[in-house]
Amino acid sequence: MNINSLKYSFRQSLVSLSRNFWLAVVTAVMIAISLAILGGFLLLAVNVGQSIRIIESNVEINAFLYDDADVEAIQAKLDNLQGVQGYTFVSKDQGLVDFGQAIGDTILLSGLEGDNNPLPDLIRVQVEQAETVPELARVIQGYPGVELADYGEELVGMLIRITRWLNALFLGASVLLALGAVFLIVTIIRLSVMARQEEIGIMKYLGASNWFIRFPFLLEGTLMGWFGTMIATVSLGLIYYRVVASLQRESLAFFLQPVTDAERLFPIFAGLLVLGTLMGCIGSYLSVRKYLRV
Amino acid sequence: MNINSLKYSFRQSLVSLSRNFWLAVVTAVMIAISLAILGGFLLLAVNVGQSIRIIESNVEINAFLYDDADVEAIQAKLDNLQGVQGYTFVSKDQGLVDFGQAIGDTILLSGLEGDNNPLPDLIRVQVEQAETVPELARVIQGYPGVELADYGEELVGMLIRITRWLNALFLGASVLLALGAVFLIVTIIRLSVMARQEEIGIMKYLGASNWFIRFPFLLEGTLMGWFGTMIATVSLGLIYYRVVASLQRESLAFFLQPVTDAERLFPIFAGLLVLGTLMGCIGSYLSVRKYLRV
Amino acid sequence: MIEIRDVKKLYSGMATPALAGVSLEIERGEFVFLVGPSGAGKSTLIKLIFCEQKPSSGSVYFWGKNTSSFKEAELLKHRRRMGMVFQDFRLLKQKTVFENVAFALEVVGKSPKVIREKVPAALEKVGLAGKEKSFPMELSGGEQQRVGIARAIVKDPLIILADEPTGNLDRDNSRQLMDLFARINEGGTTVIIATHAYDVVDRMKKRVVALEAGQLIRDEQRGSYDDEY
Amino acid sequence: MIEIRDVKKLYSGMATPALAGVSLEIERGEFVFLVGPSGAGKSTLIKLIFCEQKPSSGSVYFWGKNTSSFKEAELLKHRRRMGMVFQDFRLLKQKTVFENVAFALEVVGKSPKVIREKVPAALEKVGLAGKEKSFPMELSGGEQQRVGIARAIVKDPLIILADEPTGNLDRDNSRQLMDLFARINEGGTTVIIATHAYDVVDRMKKRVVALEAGQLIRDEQRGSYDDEY
Ligand SMILES: Nc1ncnc2c1ncn2[C@@H]1O[C@H](COP(=O)(O)OP(=O)(O)OP(=O)(O)O)[C@@H](O)[C@H]1O
Ligand SMILES: Nc1ncnc2c1ncn2[C@@H]1O[C@H](COP(=O)(O)OP(=O)(O)OP(=O)(O)O)[C@@H](O)[C@H]1O
Ligand SMILES: [Mg+2]
Ligand SMILES: [Mg+2]
Repeated sequence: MNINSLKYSFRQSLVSLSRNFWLAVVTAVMIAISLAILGGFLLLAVNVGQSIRIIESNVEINAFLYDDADVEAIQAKLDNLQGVQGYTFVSKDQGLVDFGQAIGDTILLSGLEGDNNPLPDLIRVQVEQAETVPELARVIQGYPGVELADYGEELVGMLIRITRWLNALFLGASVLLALGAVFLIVTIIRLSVMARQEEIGIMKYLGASNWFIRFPFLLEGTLMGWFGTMIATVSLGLIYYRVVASLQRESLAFFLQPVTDAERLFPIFAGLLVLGTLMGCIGSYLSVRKYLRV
Repeated sequence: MNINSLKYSFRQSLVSLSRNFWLAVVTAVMIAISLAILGGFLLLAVNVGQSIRIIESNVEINAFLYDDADVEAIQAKLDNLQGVQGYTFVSKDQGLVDFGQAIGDTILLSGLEGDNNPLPDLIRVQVEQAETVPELARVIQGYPGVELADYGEELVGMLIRITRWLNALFLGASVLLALGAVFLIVTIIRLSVMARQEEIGIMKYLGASNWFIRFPFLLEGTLMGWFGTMIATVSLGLIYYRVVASLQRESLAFFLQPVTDAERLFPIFAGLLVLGTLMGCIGSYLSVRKYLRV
Repeated sequence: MIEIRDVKKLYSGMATPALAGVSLEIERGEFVFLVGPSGAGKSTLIKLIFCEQKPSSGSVYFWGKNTSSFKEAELLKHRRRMGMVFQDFRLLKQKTVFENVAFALEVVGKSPKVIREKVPAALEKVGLAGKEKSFPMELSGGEQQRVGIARAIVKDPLIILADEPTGNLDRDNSRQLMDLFARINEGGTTVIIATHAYDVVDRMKKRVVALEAGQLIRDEQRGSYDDEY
Repeated sequence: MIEIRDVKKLYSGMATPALAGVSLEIERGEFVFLVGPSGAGKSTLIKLIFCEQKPSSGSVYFWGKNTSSFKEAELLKHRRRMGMVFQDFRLLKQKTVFENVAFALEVVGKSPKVIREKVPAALEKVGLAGKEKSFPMELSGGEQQRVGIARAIVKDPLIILADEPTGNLDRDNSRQLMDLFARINEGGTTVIIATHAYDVVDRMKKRVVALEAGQLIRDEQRGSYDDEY
């Protein structure tokens, strides 16, 4: 393609966009809808993933200590143990206070203070991943001075299963949704190109090369795809921002902390932009190709 | 329209479907995708709603009793209290055992049995809806013999907020998704009718009445819509069945019980079928109308 | 039957009008040739009679009724009475030759039995017997044109409006079809033909209406293509 | 330059062939009329030369090279050398008259400057000056046809292939355009015209190739439309 052809292509795609304005807008809006659905789902998945991780990191191992345990030695060992996120030492006195709050009435426990206190000292160990809890508990149980390293077996087992299951579900649904969105977008573009198949055939008969015919369509498709994804990402971003704001205002629950860090949101929005724009481009390429075989 | 015209319309829509086979299939598949996304989301919403209701019905009010309380009188009152789902009496002895299990070591509590037991008797009251908990607690607190009616204020408040918030979110998203699906379907049909706008114009010039032109398109659109929704509902049903099966096999958590009763699933699937078929019909009607103004 | 009174037609966005004040009367059973150079306004005049276009000013009367005031139902009835041959054929691409011609009858609710009789007869008349199952794209230019003629005559219309019906036909075919139109006209059907086939016009000695640049410049009974014939 | 050797063409699904064994040679600079009744195979022959269709058997040679063996690039080059007037016009509906004619030049990468010179000149030649900004749907039948002719001649082609180029034109316009083709032919361009305009054929006394039912029945230098003329 020489420079004249290139200039022609650029001019042509703009002219064509303006003459098929309605069709172009509808196509862009449909791309936007498809991608907004996909993007909304991905945001949901990321947030559920985060919630699970927060819940996981709240799973604790309770290490009950003998009265004569060397607390500092145990803490030193925990410092070096892989997979441990942190720990808190809870003295038997503190344990009693906590218990009183838990059952809602501290008065009931009066008379158990001091030497009457039946509770042992305790170290609460926070872990990084629920999956490692059973193994870590076994290790901590082996430390001298630890009477019992306990963790709600049932809860942790459940958490692990939920995590695995949700991961599989979200992966499956993401793939299905992405395929659906791609199919929708490519077909929409194909339908809008179909309306102009006659034109493509005539150009071919006038001796236009495939690239000469294709290029304005590619530019057009890319522009529509880009425009559609811009709509999708911007509105998705705005909605997400509002949801996050209301979530934070409500401070619903410690584990319903929405994902707000840019490093994790950026790939989703950037990915949508790239996907939509590429789809516009590739969709046009494939759609036009069908009618180029004259 | 006389009987000949009617026969003609039926024959014509079949002929046209077979001659535009590819277009019809693509349209049906796109309708299927749009509706599957909408339907999948509705199923999700129904299940989340159910999970919340299960969690809610597990919210308890702990009524701590005086040692001299008339337990039977209180139970009789609870029987008549609106919003109460059930209750369990927990004696102080049982309470101690439970507590031992909760902290993971029953040995630690030896010496607290019998008269040394610092715990009071307790009635655990299950409620129907988390929202009614504060009010019910106030009522129960007023019963003679009840020292304290306690219910984790924070947890219940959180639950109520989450419920309200999720309801709003799901309602908003459902409306958005439904609108998006309707727009997608109508536009897809419009694009496929657009490919035949010339034909419609010519028919008009030949003196065909609007209904005569429209009817085959309506039948066609209804068939495509119906076919598309059949694909959507059947595949959604299959996927849901598999997900439910694996959920139940895993018995992930008491509150992750999938909705399986027909009375609640039927409206969703039936609604999708009706929506898709109607959309096919109405979409064709609107699309053709545009080109009938010649 | 048809009365055109001081009709002007200016297409939107155009500088010069396609018709600039034309008055004309056509009686039932007449045979009229519309002649004139390319772009003179022949098709526009036919489209006005067919109610495909509305006049910018002036009126077209059909049996005394102003066509501009036609309601939807009257418009349909009006068009169903007419057998129109379009200059650009306007065949239904999705339908076979048979179905294209049959469509004109289906529109007026004729029974399949009548259709099975009349359609082959009409195709026979225009010399297309054997092409029933072809689609328009599989026909030669002249064959397409003849499908359009068959579609116009099959419903025994009150008026035949033919816009350049022989442009893609060879001499013999043209003459035969013009003779066909003449025979139909003898049966009482009004025939209006816009054409460039000067030899046919000269030979048939029918009424000739000549347009030029939107003006009616000549209207002769038993006229000819040229002025100075 | 063009050699057609025993070419048969049977469209798929058709019982009788559109061309049943035609052999023909056309030299550079010739002016050839293709005549014959509607459906004789004229358009099919032109489509074979233009490589829009492939022969079912036999071959078409262009400067000694079999067109069936053309690769994509050669095919494009072949079509760019030709100025084709299609029987069904094939204008680009989305483009204005100017853009339609300009497209033929843009395809071969001509600069905007050249385009701004040549397009108005070509439109002038076919009598369409002033219609540059109209879209094809806003033109009369004859005007559309002339846009097609302008698009064919604007690129100074090696060969002009015109399929019924005057079917929608009045006598004077037809004669002028045929004279235009003759002038272009005098400049060395090969011209092949399928037509039903027997008077023009008879008047111009060029080579006439007559087809009937897919058979070549006559090939005369300085011939006429009819056999027994
Ligand atoms: N839809 C339209 N919009 C704008 N201008 C139009 C339209 N249709 C026709 N015209 C213009 O009106 C004039 C008359 O057109 P018309 O089709 O009536 O000519 P005609 O006599 O039928 O010519 P031909 O013999 O070439 O078919 C022409 O100059 C044409 O460009
Ligand atoms: N694409 C096609 N598929 C099937 N048959 C075709 C196709 N194109 C043409 N034919 C048939 O081939 C025969 C020759 O057609 P062609 O177009 O060559 O005729 P023609 O001489 O150009 O006629 P006209 O003067 O009417 O344009 C006709 O009988 C036609 O029906
Ligand atoms: Mg005209
Ligand atoms: Mg032809």
